[in-house]
Amino acid sequence: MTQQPEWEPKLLGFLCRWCSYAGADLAGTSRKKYPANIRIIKVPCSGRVDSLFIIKALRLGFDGVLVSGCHPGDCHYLTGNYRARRRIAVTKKFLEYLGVEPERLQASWVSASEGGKFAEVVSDVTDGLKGVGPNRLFSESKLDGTEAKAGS
Amino acid sequence: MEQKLRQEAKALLEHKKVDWIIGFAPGSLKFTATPLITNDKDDTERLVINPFMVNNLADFLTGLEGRVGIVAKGCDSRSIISLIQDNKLAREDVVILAVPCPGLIDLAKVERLVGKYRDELDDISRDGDKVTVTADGQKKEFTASQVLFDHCLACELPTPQEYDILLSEPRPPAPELETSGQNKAKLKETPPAERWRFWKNELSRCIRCYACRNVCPACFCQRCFVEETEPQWLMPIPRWQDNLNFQIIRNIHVAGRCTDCGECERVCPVNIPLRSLTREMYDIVGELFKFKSGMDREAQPLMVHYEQEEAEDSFR
Amino acid sequence: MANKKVSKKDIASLLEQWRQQFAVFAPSRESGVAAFAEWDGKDVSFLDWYRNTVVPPKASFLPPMEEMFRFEKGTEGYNIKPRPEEENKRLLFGVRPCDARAIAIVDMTFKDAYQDPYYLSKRNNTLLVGLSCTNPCESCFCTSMGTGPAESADVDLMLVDIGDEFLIEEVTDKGKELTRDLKEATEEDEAKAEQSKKAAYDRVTRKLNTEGIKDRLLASFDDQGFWEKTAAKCISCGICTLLCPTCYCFDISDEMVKQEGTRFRSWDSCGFPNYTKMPMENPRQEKWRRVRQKVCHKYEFYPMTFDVVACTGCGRCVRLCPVNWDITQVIESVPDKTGVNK
Amino acid sequence: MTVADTRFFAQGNVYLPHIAVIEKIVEETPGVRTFHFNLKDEKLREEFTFASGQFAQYSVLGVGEAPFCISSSPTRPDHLEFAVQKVGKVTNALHRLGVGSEIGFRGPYGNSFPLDYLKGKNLVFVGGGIGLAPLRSLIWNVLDNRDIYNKVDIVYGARTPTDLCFKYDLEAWDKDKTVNMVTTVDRGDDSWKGKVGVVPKILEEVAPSARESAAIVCGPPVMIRFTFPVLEKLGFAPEQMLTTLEKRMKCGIGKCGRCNIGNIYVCRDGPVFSYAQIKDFVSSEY
Repeated sequence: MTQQPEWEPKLLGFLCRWCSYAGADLAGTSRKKYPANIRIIKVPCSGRVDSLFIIKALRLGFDGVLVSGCHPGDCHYLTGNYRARRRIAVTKKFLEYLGVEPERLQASWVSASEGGKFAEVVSDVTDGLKGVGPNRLFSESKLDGTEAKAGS
Repeated sequence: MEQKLRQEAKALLEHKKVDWIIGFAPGSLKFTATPLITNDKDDTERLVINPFMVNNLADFLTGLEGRVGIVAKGCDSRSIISLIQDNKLAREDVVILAVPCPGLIDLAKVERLVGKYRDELDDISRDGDKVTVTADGQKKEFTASQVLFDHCLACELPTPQEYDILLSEPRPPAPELETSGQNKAKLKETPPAERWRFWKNELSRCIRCYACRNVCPACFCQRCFVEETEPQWLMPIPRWQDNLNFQIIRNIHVAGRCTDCGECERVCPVNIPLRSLTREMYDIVGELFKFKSGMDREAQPLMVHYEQEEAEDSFR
Repeated sequence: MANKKVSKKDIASLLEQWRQQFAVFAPSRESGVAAFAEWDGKDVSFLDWYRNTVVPPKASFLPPMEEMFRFEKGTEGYNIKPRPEEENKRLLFGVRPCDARAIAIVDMTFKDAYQDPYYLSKRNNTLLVGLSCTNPCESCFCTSMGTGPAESADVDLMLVDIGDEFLIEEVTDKGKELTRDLKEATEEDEAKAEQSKKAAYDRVTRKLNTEGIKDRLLASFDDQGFWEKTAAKCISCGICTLLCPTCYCFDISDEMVKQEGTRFRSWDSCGFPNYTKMPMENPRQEKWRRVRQKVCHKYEFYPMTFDVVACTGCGRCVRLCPVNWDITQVIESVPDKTGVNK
Repeated sequence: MTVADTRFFAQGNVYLPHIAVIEKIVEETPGVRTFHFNLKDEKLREEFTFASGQFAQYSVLGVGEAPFCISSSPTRPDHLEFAVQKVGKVTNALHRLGVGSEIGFRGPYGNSFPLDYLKGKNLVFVGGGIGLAPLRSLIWNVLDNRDIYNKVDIVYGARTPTDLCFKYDLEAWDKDKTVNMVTTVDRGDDSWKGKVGVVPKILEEVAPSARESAAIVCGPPVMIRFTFPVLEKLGFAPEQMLTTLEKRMKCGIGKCGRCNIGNIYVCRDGPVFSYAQIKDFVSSEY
């Protein structure tokens, strides 16, 4: 591991309350182990996650963002996850073009009964982030605490 | 073509078919044209068609009430269609005076090729694919693909599909995607960290004049997220982090609405290659969802519609 | 003030000599954008391609963004830490006469009544070395605004191009110290300088008659029709104000991260709708009011306050405007309702 | 054109705020609070003086800065007050503060009510909603030197009874024999026994005489616009009518350019103007 042992990636999870949030609960109640790096924000639907939230999260210093919603077809609001899919796909591709490591923005379908899958997704994403290292994208300002030398 | 335009425009105003006419009048500097927005029929005498009608006039549509007659090139007409699909405009409120566009000359390219500033040039004339630039009495010749705007080289719709009056013979599209996409292709070959540093460096020059947003017909929000104070997404200061985030979100917001008219890159006073961002988003949207903004009158706006199976690989 | 001279070949060594005492800034070009940057010690190619910068030299005194002060929230309350004063002396080489006059105009505001510490600390620490224009732009109209391509009133030194040498006019005492060990200019150099000034003066083709403009604007201030027509094609971006050398409006904003924060000052523009936005109302929401404010501030209000038109004809707003909104056409088209010039 | 008041600069920098501590918060209406505060620095607290009508820039450090009039009277220097309506970013932040919180404070800025012009005159105060805040500073100033002035009429109104600000002052002025206190609301409710009607209409009923008088009007711009004609009908000359104008402000000292009405800067040439001055402003954008 290239990073010092004590660095732990900070992951922000937007979980849709009908499926993924319930899945996370299930993972908890059924004692599934998953890394504690994730901080969870409950959203009514994965479609509620605006790309602005993702960029602001990266700007504030999160190392990665996970957006998780119901499987296509299960959405409580019928089309929310379809919209999320288009928006996340466009955002992911655009960020990769700009030079942001792909591991920083992940998305997944986790239904209310897939506690195991949720635990697996969180650990995969966390390992991905460990491989990529801390988020130095906006590092010159104190916003994420790392006051690198102002190079610009 | 100019004479026909002036008669049509004057008639539209006289018969009260439209309340406003938007077109181009001669610019006050060499090799320029300036937008003309008027409801006075005598002004239509100043309407002009010249190779420097670079503005995308669709941007003015959202600011006017009543019916509007608008001079539209291919990319402008696509913006009009996109605005109609976004319910910002009713088709019957717009009279489109279509101008088949031969592709416009990028004065910055001419300056680099000739080594002189644009106001030191005597004349720029074009005959089909041959462009002659005269400066200090000498004539220099260039091919169109050397001096046209990048976005004109990539133009897929020189003649508006949707129009009310066609002002001259339609022109078939002849896109030269490869030459027009050079900068972006070069950028995509560099490693990610270097690309990010490239944008960090470019956006350090930005002074947040918002010309790129205000000139864009796809940017029609009443209240832009950048001016939001509660919550304050971005600081109003021209720091590269906030400038870059502004461009990232602006491009995501205009995904599926941007018709690659290239105005944002042209107007940037500090020459930030913004089209390398907007064209990339245009291509992403084309690749992922086969969506070309403003080309298909019946299409649903990109982010409103969805297909059962698409973009599978972006979700685990 | 006896004039000195220096040959173009020796400019680099002259700049190097100044670099011992000052941080020397000279025109440089990056991605085709002319701007003042710290001189790299050798490149003097700007003597050939340089016409004027995109961002005016006002940015050295009123930067696009600067920190006013930092603060932190300790256990016993806030503690404000003002920014340390800038002591390093600076020298701006290549300031055009129109920008120098503009700096003098903006100085008036920042010195009037309350002294602005941020602007003045930088301004009083900086020497201006002017460079006369030999190749004015088509959009320049400085000769109509009481200045000219070689006007040396507002700089410390003015270099006038006389073939392969520069005649140096020492305008201020500080300027005099800079040229102590340079050769004296001869009569013949003086004649060449006059001739070169005359030639440059005639090359400014764009003219503007500003006679009685203050009264014309006063009389037609409420002519909404005229202002709506004038503002029709404006897209309310910030180019003509942020990049105008006589514009000085700024915004103040705070940022706080955990327990540490900063108050910033950054450029602002009366062209933006939010400039005067108040929670209950916005007196200048409509575009025509904002365009009227921009024109009237420079050609009517500033003259009413400081008795000088706040425009030096640098032409930036004319050549950089996305929709070719031309101030000279607008000023000429202001209706004459005063009945004075009939 | 006021001359720069440089007495209270922090380290010679006009933009640096002093720290002040909030000592008491009074909930006037659900949307309006009055903050009683004092400067933290002892010496400065003693030296600090201002005149009724002047304003100051208050900061919630990390959020922003906003201008509010100093609402307490200079004749009662034990603490300072300012009133805030919850409408935007800084005002929301202010409303989240509690007693003991620290705010930034710099000032005083702007001109003030011309006390010597008002000497010996009958005073008519016309206030609307939170517009009573600047008036209140002058009213207490006048009442603390009661003998210098003649009759005092106060006509104050708000949209509904719950929107009435500074109710405790209204009662005090009502009990004061030398003051004719008239309170009104645009729309009464069952518990309201007083007058109902918009301020300009009620002012017409009160009909104060214009002889040897001066009127001071503060409130929402629409109220000011409808009050001036009423006063003119009652015989008040434009110079006899004073008001304070409100504009978006950032610097407060005539530099940042946004608070202008024509060539006048409200922060430096105002905020107190006579109607005579306003009438010959170049612009009517106030």
